[in-house]
Amino acid sequence: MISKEEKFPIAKRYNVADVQVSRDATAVKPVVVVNLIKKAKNPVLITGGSLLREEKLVEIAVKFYEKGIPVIATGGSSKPLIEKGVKPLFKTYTLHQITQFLLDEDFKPNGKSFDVVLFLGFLPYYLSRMLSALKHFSSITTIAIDEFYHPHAKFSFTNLTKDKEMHYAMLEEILSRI
Amino acid sequence: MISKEEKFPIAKRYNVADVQVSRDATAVKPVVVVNLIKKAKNPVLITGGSLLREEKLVEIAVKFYEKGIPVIATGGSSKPLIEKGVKPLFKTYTLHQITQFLLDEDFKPNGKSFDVVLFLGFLPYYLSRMLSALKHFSSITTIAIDEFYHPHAKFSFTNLTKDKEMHYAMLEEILSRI
Amino acid sequence: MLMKKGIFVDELRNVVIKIGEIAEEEEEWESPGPTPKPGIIELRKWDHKLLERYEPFYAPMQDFCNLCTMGPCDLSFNKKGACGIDLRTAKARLVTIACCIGASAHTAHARHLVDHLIEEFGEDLPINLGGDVNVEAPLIRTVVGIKPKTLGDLRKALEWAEKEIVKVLHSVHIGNEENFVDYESKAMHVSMADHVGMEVADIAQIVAFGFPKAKPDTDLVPTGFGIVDTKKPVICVVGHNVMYSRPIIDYLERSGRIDEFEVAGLCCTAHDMTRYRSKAKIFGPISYQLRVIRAGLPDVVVSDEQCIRADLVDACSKMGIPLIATSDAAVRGLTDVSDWKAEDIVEALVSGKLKGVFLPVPEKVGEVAPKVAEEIFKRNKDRKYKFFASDDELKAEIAKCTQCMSCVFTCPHNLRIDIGMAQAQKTGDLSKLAILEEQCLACGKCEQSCPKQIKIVNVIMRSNFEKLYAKTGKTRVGRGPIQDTEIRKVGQPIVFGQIPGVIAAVGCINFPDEMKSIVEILEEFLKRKYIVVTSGCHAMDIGMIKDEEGKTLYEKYPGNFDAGCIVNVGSCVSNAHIAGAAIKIANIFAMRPLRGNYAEIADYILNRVGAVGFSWGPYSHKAASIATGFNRLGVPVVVGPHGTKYRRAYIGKPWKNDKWWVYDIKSGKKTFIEPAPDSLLVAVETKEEAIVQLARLCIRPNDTSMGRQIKLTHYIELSKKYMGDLPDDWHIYVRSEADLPLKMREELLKVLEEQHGWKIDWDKKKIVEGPLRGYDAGFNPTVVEEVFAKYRR
Amino acid sequence: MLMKKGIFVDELRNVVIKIGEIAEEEEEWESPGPTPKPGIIELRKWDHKLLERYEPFYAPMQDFCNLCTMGPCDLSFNKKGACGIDLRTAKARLVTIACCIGASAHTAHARHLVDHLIEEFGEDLPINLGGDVNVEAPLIRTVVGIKPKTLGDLRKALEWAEKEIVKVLHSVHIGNEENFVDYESKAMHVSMADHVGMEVADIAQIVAFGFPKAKPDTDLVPTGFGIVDTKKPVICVVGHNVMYSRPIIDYLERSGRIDEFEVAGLCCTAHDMTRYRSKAKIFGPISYQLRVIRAGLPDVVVSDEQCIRADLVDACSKMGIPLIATSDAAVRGLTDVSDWKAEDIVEALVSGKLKGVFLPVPEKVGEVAPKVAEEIFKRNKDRKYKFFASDDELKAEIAKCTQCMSCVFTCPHNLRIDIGMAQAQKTGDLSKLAILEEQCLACGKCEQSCPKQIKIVNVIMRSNFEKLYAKTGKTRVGRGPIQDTEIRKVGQPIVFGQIPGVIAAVGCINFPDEMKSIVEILEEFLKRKYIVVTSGCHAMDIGMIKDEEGKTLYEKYPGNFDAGCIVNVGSCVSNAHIAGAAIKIANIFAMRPLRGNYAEIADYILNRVGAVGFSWGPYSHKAASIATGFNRLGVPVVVGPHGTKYRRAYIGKPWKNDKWWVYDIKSGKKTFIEPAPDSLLVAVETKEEAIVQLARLCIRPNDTSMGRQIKLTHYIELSKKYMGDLPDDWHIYVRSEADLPLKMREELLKVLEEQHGWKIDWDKKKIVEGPLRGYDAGFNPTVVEEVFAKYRR
Ligand code: SF4
Ligand code: SF4
Ligand code: SF4
Ligand code: SF4
Ligand code: SF4
Ligand code: SF4
Ligand code: SF4
Ligand code: SF4
Repeated sequence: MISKEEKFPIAKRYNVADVQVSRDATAVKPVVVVNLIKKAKNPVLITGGSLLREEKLVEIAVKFYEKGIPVIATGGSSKPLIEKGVKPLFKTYTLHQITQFLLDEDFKPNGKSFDVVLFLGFLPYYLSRMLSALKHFSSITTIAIDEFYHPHAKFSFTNLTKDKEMHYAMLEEILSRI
Repeated sequence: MISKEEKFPIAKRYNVADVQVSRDATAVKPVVVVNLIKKAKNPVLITGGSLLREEKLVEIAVKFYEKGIPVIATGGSSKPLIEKGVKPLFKTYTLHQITQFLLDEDFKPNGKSFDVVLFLGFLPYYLSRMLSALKHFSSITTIAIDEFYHPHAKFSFTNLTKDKEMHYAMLEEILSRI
Repeated sequence: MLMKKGIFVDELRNVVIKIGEIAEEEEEWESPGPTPKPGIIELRKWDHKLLERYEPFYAPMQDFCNLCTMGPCDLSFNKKGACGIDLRTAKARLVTIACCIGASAHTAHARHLVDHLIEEFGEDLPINLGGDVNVEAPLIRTVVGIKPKTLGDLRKALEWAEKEIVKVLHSVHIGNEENFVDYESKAMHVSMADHVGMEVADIAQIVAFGFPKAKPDTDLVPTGFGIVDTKKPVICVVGHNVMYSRPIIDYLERSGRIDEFEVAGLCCTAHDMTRYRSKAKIFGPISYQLRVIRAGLPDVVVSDEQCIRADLVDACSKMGIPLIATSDAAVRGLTDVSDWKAEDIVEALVSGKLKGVFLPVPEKVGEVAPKVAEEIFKRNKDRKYKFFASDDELKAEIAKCTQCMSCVFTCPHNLRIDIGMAQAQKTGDLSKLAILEEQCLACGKCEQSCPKQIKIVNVIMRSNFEKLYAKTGKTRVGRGPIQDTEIRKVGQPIVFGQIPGVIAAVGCINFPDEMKSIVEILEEFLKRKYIVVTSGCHAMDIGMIKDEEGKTLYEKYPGNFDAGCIVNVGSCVSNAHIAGAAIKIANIFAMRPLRGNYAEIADYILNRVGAVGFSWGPYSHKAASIATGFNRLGVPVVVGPHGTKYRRAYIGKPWKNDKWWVYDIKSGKKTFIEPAPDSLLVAVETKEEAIVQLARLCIRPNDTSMGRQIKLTHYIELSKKYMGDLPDDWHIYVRSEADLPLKMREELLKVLEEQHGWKIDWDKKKIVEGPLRGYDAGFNPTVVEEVFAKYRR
Repeated sequence: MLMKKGIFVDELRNVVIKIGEIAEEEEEWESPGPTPKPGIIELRKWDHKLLERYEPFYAPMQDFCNLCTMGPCDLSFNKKGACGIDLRTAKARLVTIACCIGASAHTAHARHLVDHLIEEFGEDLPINLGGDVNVEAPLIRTVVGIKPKTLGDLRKALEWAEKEIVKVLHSVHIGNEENFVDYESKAMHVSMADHVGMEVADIAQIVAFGFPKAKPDTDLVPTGFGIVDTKKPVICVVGHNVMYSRPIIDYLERSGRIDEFEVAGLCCTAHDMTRYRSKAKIFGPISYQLRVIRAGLPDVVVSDEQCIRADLVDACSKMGIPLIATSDAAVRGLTDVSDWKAEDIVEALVSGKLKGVFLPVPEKVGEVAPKVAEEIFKRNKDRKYKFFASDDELKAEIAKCTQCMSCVFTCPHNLRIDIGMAQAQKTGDLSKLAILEEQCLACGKCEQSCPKQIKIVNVIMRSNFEKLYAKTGKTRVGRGPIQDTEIRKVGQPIVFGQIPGVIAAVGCINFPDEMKSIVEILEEFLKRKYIVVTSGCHAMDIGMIKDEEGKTLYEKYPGNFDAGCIVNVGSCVSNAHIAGAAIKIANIFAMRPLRGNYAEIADYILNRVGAVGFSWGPYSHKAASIATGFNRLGVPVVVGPHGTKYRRAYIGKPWKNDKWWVYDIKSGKKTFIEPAPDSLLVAVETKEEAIVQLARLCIRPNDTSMGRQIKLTHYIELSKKYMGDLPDDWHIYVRSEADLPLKMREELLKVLEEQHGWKIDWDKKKIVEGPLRGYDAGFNPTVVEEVFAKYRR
């Protein structure tokens, strides 16, 4: 009811913890993701089990890999990826384990810590918990690029469940610019 | 990052209950409150303990009363109000009790149920719980016109803690139009 | 095969006795009532009766549930979750969990004590609470149905309580109860167990440690921030279980050095230390933890369990104060040094090799704590640190503030730190910050949220240092139970109403306003000759608030359980004696049998005993179970506004006439009555409201005319004073003109006639028509069918 | 004074025996270990050891805490709340609460059973689990330190468990523990008590009710939605405590009418009914409740406790099905009819005067339920309702959908109901809706959120009706414990590694994918000669998934505890036998003493017994405590993706070499080892991942070369099959060439050389350099100093 133009105080609840607290993900468009990846010192793409059911996601992940972004494959997603020539950094550990590792500053599988992590192809409720852990206990920039908006991420695609094609188009847009 | 103009899906989290659910209050300006009051069949103003410390609120409440809006005085706020000629519908019951009564459709102290309830002068955390009860368990339109934004209300002033004068001005604006 | 342990009767050695279940052959002290050792359902009927009148009210804190992994579930607008539960029932389940936690706290505390004390004193140590206390354990008698004679007997009560807690906790598991009223019944059940747990704990420590036994004129002990002689090493104990720190006193006494040290406590351990020896002192309640530690007052801190800050290790080590944790409930991640030699422990702590240790061996604590304190003291003489090393440091800290208000939106009281800082920045005037100290819980949340990392708590404390340091009063040492003789004296006036009420101010301290408000509220009742009872943190706060003449309530009013007196029963677990006093009125004055006779007793109390609990700033789970336990016993409780965050209240609707009835044993009829009391659990917002609610909730259906008259007098006077006029509902408590306050009779009759349409015979000054019911001296109310049947026979 | 009850030795009558504490004079079956009846701290050292390796991982569900009224507190980014607690510790506290609830569920269940059975059968009823079971109660022996011989003895174990649950619950009270590792230790402690509670419950019901006693070839009973003969009245029992519904069978047998009725169950009561009589049938797990009720299959529903929908009264009454609630844990707001005559209860239910009753009297339930079923059946013949009265009704319901997707965003699986509806609207094709049935939990949340109030569950079920109705398989009746003789046979191959592992698939069923996935996963291991064990809802799901030939796993693989066999132990409480089997390996095969010797046994299991728990869809608190209890015992657990919502996992970092070490008793040295197993609790996302994780977590440091070779073979094969390549970490498990899978040896040696830089002697096909440690047949690992010292002596 209050439009942004008016200089009006924002509706800040009396207690931040009443109803909700903390940061919600910033909903972003592909171009923002592109910038984040470009600025990253050591980005990584983590893929999940949806790749076993959704071939397009495999294709996308392969392209990320081909653009030089290392891939950690979980949930069995390594299988289609390896078939397409990807050599994932890891294929044995679950996202649960990988997240535990990411929380540790000593985790440097390719020589340095990951500062930007992209997530593709996960059961949303499973990914959500991992994003929550990373939000609270690490300074990693997490980017969810699945079809569901992920509030616990630092950046997330908005909700795209109505339009799978839009989701794919957005992923392709990222790939075309990095 | 996404501006409203673009036709872009909204960021809807994969599960409404992850991080937060339910309705947040609509932050409103005085004119909206005016309309709500005007459309109400049986509005009521409930006043709280802050009236014992903040004389301006007493003045405001008196004016509401003078405009024909019945007043339920809680927390001892009846004392200054009565001194100024207000005859509150109730003065003995706490907001806790009044809220319990409001949840009951049989509660018709002036002959009919209250459909719009305004809250003025409460400890924010105390009022918040009552608004929560009314939100979940009644269909009453609750309007918080205190200086804190109240997420559990149906309508609430935005946060005005930085600027008491603005708060008072907004209250006066309502009064000037009803 | 089971054999007896202990003295062995020789001939028995070869007799094989197969003792299966050990049966208690109780001396027939009373014939057993209907519900000894009740399970969940035995008292369900009573609960449902209460809850039909006092309808549960829910104010959810969150709109969703995530108790199991099918969730999270959106329950807003009373939707159902994946398990089928609706919002109301989910909230009732949460309340039940809270009460289970509270009950467990007291019961585990009791278990620790009893097991330990039996080791130290033997299970045969008699339960002797002094000559004036024959009904030694009213709750255990009434609930469990036994009459404990020794420490060993207390174990039976504990076993019952433990079993019931586990049963109730079971019921919160997914897929059990589906009805909120039945969860409330379970919450009441486990809270009744909580009261038994408290009684066990306090009786055990009284008899084993020689605490005062129902003595009204116990010693007065120094209380407050500024009480310690800073020329001596200071040992600070914190928590609830005195068992671990008592040996400190013993050690110091044995070594003849008690006067060379200061032993002062925070929270209930402080109460119990002073009950053990009145040389101990009381720093204050939970909100004084950060105050005392950040000021660097202690030279060693000994923590046990409950209500201790969960950042204690950090807070102490930042001030260079070694920490000794003692209870297995709060090991704090520290190294277990049980097996170490005392010297080695002292060395590790004094050298700083260990910030703290876990030492669950009471005797060793007794030796280690003083030695550590002495060493630390030597190098810590200037510990009157005043929160900042200098005024300049304070100023620099204040200068950092940008008035972003993060702190305000996270503070439990939304204190306007920003304004205080701004004022100090602009003018150097600290007064706005100083005022905050009077309300600040020293919870530290503001600091967590401050982007400038300002030590806000220190700023606030320093700004009010002089007053804070001057907050030194006296607390009357907790006396434990109420004497049977006292009950004999006040029983009738309470039941008939001439003593207008018993106000029991107990529990925690997140008061919505300044600490002194509790004293203002209570003094109103003391002056009006109510009986005031207190315990726990409330009792400490009272002990540090002085009037203009420098006197606390304890110094102004006697410690008897009598009209116009203030009784400090002691620590949290001593609350059992307050419930016990209500029960003893039914037993000693009214001769109602106790044994396994809970519903009758609670019904008696609900209808006759004008006692009201009051907790101005409750926040713990224990406070939740204590209050709910009182509610099941028929005692209403008024809580401060933070109490709404328990999410549930029991609030009746006085305007629904058909809800308010009793069976009158005399007439044999179901009779509609005035709604007295009309709430069992209700939160008030202001102290003014607290006063008026307390007065009105003291009214009981059984009041005699004289009693009702006195109660109405106070209620009306207080309403006029604080609410500006007659109460809305005073007339519904009027049964005849004899109920009317003498001085106001005419005025009130007029109001009845004019505003309420009653018919008045003005010649006789009598009410002809109007009241819901007339007054009948033989009126004998009950809501329990079985009680009705029993006494109608 | 205490006197014995029961047979009275006359001479004793006048001997006053003051029996204070009754001491147990245990037959010296084993010399007592260090921790009989442990309190919270006795095993803390063991926990801290585990938790240092398997670091707790927290994934908060909410960023704030509102456990007390000082809150709500914003704990995001690990901030501290008003009590000083930080986010991690607050989450560990929540986990501890969950485990307390789980432990209470089993323990209260056991308490109900034991107290009731002692009344029925006497406390002297011997614990006899058949000739092949001499180690009758491995958990009770190991934890509590007693060897129970009778029902009465079980009470001692229960008393211990109840006491410890209350103590741990105490510790979650505000102001106790401040360190998350210490909360985890408490969660482990209470979960160990949970396992004891389960063991007590199952032993009690086996011996009292005559359930199968470790019998591998128990009967097969019909399982699934379509199992009942709709020509007979159907009695449906639901819950976990068979004590209340067993009398139904007794009554029907007594009256010779058992064959005229169908008695079928939902959840664990179903298991236990079939263990009582294999005439009973299994409808299915918790997710079948709404399926069965909405289809109108039952003529009466009898509920007891746990995992029952909290909208049961409503769900049943909407279908005209009377409800009999029996357990005090779930009274459901119903009228207590305990005192009513059976006829009156039947009348009230059949007439519809009461939708349901609360009847906690087992014998009466036995009589009432069949009578009600018979009457309801008469008028309810067309109850094969198929969720809608007609296809038109279904169509009309589907037509209402606007594709708003509210349902999708509230569904635990985010099932695309909108798409299924759209397809059906457009083309009449129900197939997309039908597919949802295979995954739908029938939780009903979608319906709560649907603005059009569509009966989504009914739509989904109806769309797949034929397949749903055809889901009829067979479950092998729960056999209870594992025989000592079986253990003797498999002990060595398990410990040496030739049996590659024991996969225990237990718990609840919110599987992330179709129900049949559990069968796919397990068959992979059955074919590979792992031992598969199951219980609870998993065991039921297995019983309704058939292969192309119409056979379930139970029909294809034997029921022995042996390689390539599948053992259904029974209901949830039967899980104790799985932990018990691991313990018995240490005891029977390795002769490790059990009595009060927990840490040694757990250490043995961790290092030697390649058992892994698996719960594909855990969601209850019981699942949390069961898993955590297994973890403390050294057994890793793999959970499905919903398991992340427990918020906490135990995940080691295999790349931190210094974390992975043991003491080798043989060499007397601290030795670095391969990280096996590297997680204690980890959630997987897909069934492919589940399979690979289960295989890898079976590896143990103590494997012989042969054993390691076999385990690696499966691990590598499965990784290639499901992950597309060799595992990332296979090489760290290689100690010498003898560990390498025979068929792949050359290939793998090459990889070791090329990718990992190991030195290979290609002539001898030997590894010269590379492994972390070599293989030593006498290797004898432990991480417990005391165990090391004991066996080094
Ligand atoms: S307990 Fe019920 S409401 Fe809560 S998360 Fe689980 S399914 Fe949802
Ligand atoms: S420490 Fe005081 S000012 Fe800061 S948040 Fe707590 S109560 Fe408010
Ligand atoms: S949060 Fe810090 S900077 Fe902001 S207003 Fe408070 S004290 Fe000042
Ligand atoms: S009164 Fe409350 S804060 Fe004080 S010690 Fe007792 S439980 Fe803790
Ligand atoms: S328990 Fe601690 S963190 Fe939780 S609400 Fe209370 S004060 Fe805040
Ligand atoms: S919520 Fe209802 S209307 Fe909306 S998509 Fe789902 S089924 Fe259709
Ligand atoms: S009933 Fe089935 S479709 Fe509906 S929310 Fe539950 S799991 Fe999803
Ligand atoms: S396995 Fe889980 S859902 Fe099934 S009965 Fe046991 S606790 Fe309930």
